[in-house]
Amino acid sequence: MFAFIVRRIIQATVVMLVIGFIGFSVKHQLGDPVRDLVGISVSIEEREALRQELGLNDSFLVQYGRFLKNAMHGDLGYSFFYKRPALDVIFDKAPATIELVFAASLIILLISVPVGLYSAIYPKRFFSKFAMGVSIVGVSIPVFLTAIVLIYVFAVQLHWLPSYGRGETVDVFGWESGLLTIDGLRHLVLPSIALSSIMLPLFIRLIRSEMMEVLETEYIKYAWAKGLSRRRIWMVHAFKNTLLPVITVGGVQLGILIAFTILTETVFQWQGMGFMFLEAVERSDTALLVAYLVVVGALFVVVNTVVDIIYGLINPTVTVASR
Amino acid sequence: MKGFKIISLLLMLLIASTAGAKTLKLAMDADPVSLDPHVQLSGGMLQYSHTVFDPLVRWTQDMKFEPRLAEKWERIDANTMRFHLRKGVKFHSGNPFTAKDIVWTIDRLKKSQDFKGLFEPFTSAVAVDDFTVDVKTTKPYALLLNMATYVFAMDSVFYTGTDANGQEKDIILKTGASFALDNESGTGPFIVAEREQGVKMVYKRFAAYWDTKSPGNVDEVVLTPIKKDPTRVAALLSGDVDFIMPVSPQDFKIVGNAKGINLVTMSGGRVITFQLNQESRPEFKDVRVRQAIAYAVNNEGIVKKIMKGTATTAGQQGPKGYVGYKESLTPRYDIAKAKELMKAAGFEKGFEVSMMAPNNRYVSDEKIAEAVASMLSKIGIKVNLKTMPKAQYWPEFDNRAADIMMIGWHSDTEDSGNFSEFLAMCFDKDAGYGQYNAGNYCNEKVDALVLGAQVETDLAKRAIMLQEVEQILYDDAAFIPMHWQHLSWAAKNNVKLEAIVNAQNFPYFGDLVVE
Amino acid sequence: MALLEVKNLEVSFALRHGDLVALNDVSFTLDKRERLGVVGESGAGKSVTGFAVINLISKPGRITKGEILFDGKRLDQFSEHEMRSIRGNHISMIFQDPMMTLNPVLTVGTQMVETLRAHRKISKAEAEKIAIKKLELVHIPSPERRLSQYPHEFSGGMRQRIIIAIALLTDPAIIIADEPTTALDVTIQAEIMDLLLELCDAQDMALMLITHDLGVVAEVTERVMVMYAGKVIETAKTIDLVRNPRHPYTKGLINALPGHGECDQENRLQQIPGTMPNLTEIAPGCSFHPRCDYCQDICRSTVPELRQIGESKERWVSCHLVGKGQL
Amino acid sequence: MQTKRQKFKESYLLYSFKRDKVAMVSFTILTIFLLAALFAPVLAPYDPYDTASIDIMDSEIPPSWVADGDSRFFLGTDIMGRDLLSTMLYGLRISVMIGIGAVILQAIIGIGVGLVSGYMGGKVDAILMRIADVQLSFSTLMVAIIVSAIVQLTFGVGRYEQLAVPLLVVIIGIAEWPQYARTVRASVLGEKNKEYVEAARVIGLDSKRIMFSHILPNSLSPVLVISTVQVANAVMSEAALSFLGLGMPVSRPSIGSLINAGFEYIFSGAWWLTFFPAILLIIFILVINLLGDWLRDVLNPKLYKG
Repeated sequence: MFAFIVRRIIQATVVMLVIGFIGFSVKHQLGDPVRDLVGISVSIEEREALRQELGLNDSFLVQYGRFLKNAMHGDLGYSFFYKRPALDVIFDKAPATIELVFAASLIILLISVPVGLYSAIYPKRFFSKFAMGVSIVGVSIPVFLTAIVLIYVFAVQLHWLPSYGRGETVDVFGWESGLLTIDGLRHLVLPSIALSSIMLPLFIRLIRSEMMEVLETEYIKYAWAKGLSRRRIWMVHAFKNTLLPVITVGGVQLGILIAFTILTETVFQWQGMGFMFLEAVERSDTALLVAYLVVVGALFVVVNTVVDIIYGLINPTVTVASR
Repeated sequence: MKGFKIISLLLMLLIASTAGAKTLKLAMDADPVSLDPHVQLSGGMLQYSHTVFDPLVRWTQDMKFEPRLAEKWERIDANTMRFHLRKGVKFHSGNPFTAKDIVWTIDRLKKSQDFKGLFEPFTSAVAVDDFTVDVKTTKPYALLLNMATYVFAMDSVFYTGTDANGQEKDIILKTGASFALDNESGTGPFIVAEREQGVKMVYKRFAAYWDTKSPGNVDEVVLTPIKKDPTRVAALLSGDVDFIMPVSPQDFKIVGNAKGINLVTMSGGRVITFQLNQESRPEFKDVRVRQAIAYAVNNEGIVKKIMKGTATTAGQQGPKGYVGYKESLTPRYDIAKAKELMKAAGFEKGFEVSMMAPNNRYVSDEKIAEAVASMLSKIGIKVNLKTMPKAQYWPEFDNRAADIMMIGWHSDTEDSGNFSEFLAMCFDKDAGYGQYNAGNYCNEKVDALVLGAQVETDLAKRAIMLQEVEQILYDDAAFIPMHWQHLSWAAKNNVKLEAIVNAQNFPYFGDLVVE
Repeated sequence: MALLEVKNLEVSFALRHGDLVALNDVSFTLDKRERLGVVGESGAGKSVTGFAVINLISKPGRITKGEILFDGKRLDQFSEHEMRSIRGNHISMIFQDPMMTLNPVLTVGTQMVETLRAHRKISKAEAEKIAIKKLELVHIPSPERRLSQYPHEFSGGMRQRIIIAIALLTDPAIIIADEPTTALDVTIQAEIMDLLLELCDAQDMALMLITHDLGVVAEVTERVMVMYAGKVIETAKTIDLVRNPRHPYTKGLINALPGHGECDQENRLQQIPGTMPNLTEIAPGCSFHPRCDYCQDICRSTVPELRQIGESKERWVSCHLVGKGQL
Repeated sequence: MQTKRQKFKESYLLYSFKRDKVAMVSFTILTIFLLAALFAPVLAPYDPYDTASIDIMDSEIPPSWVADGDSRFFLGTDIMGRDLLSTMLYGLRISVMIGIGAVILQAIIGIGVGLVSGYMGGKVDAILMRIADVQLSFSTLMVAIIVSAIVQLTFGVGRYEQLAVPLLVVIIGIAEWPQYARTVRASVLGEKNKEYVEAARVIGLDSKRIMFSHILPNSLSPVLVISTVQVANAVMSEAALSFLGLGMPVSRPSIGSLINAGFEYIFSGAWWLTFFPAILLIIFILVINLLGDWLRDVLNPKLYKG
């Protein structure tokens, strides 16, 4: 276990270093942030002075050295736009993204598991065929289109749900949460549905096909021969085995979900990391870009490690340390 | 959900009618970048300044000066203007407002990177007594009152000393944390109650506001930045917000037709132009080629189709109402004439040029550029167009990276001279003239006239000089003017926005009435 | 009355092109404590017969004709719920491959306890006690500790012992063992088979041993039933069948055994030429006729009946030629 | 034996194809789309890249059957006055080019890495597969977004525009190779242990050659199944990038950038600007997915999960 964690940390560090370097090596070419800071009629000399002050005129190596040194102390640079340390900005935005991903994952789980299992157990029934048909159409609709349609129908035409933003949030120990107010939850509905729409069909199909495969196995037949109840066979014997590949794939999909927050947050103006990332691209707020990459990289490594540990817990034939 | 919505709406109405507390939910394309009014000279920051601070004087809808913190003013000599200040005004901090604060504010303006250029003609401000200030300039300065609209009184006591980090409280930092970044004390109608940058800003009515005659009855303004045009419109249509600005042209129809929503537009002062670089493209040195391009561009079509009528076609720099405006200088779309001129210049077969334009700076900037490119191809000029976000565009613009560059300009002084100083005068790095003249157009006569107008205090003479400048630029086809963007706002019908908007796009939220 | 009586059983698989008959008119009985061998090549329908008894035929198969009587009750008419109280309780099954039979993600204890608690109203602790006792019966060392282990922590032989222990949990009347040793290492095959027989005797259980290995059947069973292409072609006391096979196919099987048949001086293994037909392409008449050395016209046209031959009541053969002087 | 099996497989493929109406309809639609994309310059009534033929005064004309429609423009025009049908055909062409190009690139990288990894084994294998894991966990869209954002900022959008198609191919291609690598590696490992390879080695034949001549045909069906799904994914990724403004520029739009351009007009009443490209994109991806599903059912290859 210990060796496993050490290995993971080393891996994470390498990933971070690579990301840091990539991010950084293009940093001084990413447009000129100074122009966004000053009014248009400011003179060239004033701008030059500001560049000097920001250290934008130093050589690449000097800047990279400074970046690495600061990164050691948890300082990933200073956001030009927010006038605050980039990490602080990201940590302020993270709750919004995490809550969105959480809500979307919840929707995915709550729908895909029952639907997937049902259509695996009763593949010939109408509902199963219907679910499969809907899911393949679902896979084929880009998430931004889903989002647009949702806004148009539920916000603009029906006036049922708000169309943008997070609504009212509550500060819980420094975590800006939208889960605790009715307004916040109402704002969460459309974005989380939109975000889940890309993964939901995939998960239904995945759970269905895995479950069908498991139901064909000898040990399930044996379980029937032992006279166990259907519930026990489906929910314990089959489902637990179905979970294994679903968890592995789920870990990867969670990463994809985070990527798709960039799309969803943009359409819904959801004040999370993804939205911030695209704005940072437009503003050439390079410190924020690099910090975002590093944080998301770290997030992926953590998620994968957790997935591996959970996998190890559920699958007795795999010990965590050997992975 | 719907039931809940109705109940909450009823509740809101109930509260509103009994307690009289009125909240305005406002959505703009961006929120203020700082609480320090001197950190950036931009429309957004000036809008913020008018909400939280008060200027000496401000513009009315008909472009007149309205006394605010200055009750009266008089010219003492050619270089001095005396302002008599309002008495009994308090800052948000509770400190009383005096002449000292104006002197302090002007001093700070002269230190600000963004404002120091504008206040360069100002030598000093002197407090004569607690409520009288003399403002002195180096030379006779015609635009002194125009500049007074930028003097938003800051609380000199509040901003003096050092903060918790040992940093001077009055420091102006563009990229770092400063006291003024997160704290404000102005005399304006609203106090910043809450601010989360890029997410939300909450203004609360200042209880001790001096202007008790103002009809304004909004107690709280919640500003949410919504950058994407459709999302902002959706927010208004779905009832999530009460007031949006700006409204993009393509949404005029739906917003205008929407029940219970009021759309207001007004012609603004920002001109959109294309500059033809005579250095990188020798063909542009030929006045006939430049004229041909001016004739080839269908301003009317672009305004009608792309801007959906939300712009006024332009044949010169400053719009109507500016002193240099000359009625006769109108767009001259005539393809046949354009082709003739090209032939006369010996470019019947045309040539190839590059063009650059931003894609997120001006209203429909990318589409305008595409349309112009397509129009030029009709007279044989093949255009290779590149569009990019403004963060990348400005460095390219500085390098004059393409043969044709797009630039929009709004005069900070609300005066015609400002256009020419930045866009049309010969490039002079030291004097700071022609800084945005990517066409490298240079005409000594224009320079002389513009410089002369700076010191000419006889307004009638000055107007003639500036009109002559426009005439020369028109005849020379020094640049290709497109149109002046309209300003647009939309709100629910109970929000009386017509009364508070103006051509400067500084809605005076303090005076806003919500029924 | 026999403990288990199967009469004229027909099992079909519903396919797109129509029904595929997997079992055709299969009848047999199994008495208390009796050991019945079911022999045939793979695909002959022996496994289907085993599963049909507990009505557990994989989809889209189903029983289309016939009766299954257990203790006088018509199992084929039982509801799914009633059937569950038979499976694993009165009739237990042992599957072929112990590596595939146990659920990999559940502990051995869980898989034993759940079986008991599906059929008896007892606490988990009591169930564990019984489980430990049964594990001892199958010679698993330190069974308490083993209960909390997962299948992959056991060797193949050990797993099959556990499966036997699971089969014994509810003291069933019948054990249906479908090739219980085929997947095991040759060295432990005999060991497991001996254990199974010993326990059947000790616990008064009947055994239905399904296998392709006539050798094993010859050694351990009392009666044998030979199947070919979904039909019973010969049934007899084991000793009679081995000494005197009547059906040409059975003859071939016996001859294929080492140390048997006409050519035993040369000790040569005799093979039956050809392969068993796919169920979709069964020839008309006797399904064995394409491979039969004695094939005659009648074999090609008429399906032979299973009829009693000779003096023994238990000797039945399905061949036109047997007892007519030709064979 | 090999050819016989191959023949059987082929006939089975054909047989089940003929029986599956969904597969047939999907295949027909896909063929039509691909042909339309291939012959866009011939089929399109106008050339949307020819700026001289575009008139701003023709902009936002609704489809011809709607009131105010113009019979010259069947599906109406976009905001620049381009014929929407022609622009969509060219857009489809670009989307297809990027989709197929990216998948070819993925397949080349993935198959190469998979072969090397499986054959060399040991450290090389471990490192390559670790890289694949890390990259997979990073999610392909994320990699694509980051890379294209960086590339765009580095090159400047101006230069980016000219390189957009090859760059998008490279970006999306690089992001998705691990799928192939894992599948091919599994095939190699499976084949490596087979007796004939051992035998060949023992009698001194070139075992490598024998092996690879078996491996490639064996990995054919999984690669085919992956490829169909990947084309759909690549087209989707390109659409997503374009929607974020990181894909194809509006002057040479793909289907995705057409939708993005139309999104601004979603409330303007010009519904056709978003509707037709969106429907085209959805149908295109749907038929590929349906075919992929059918192929997967029929070929039933061992796919690497994850």
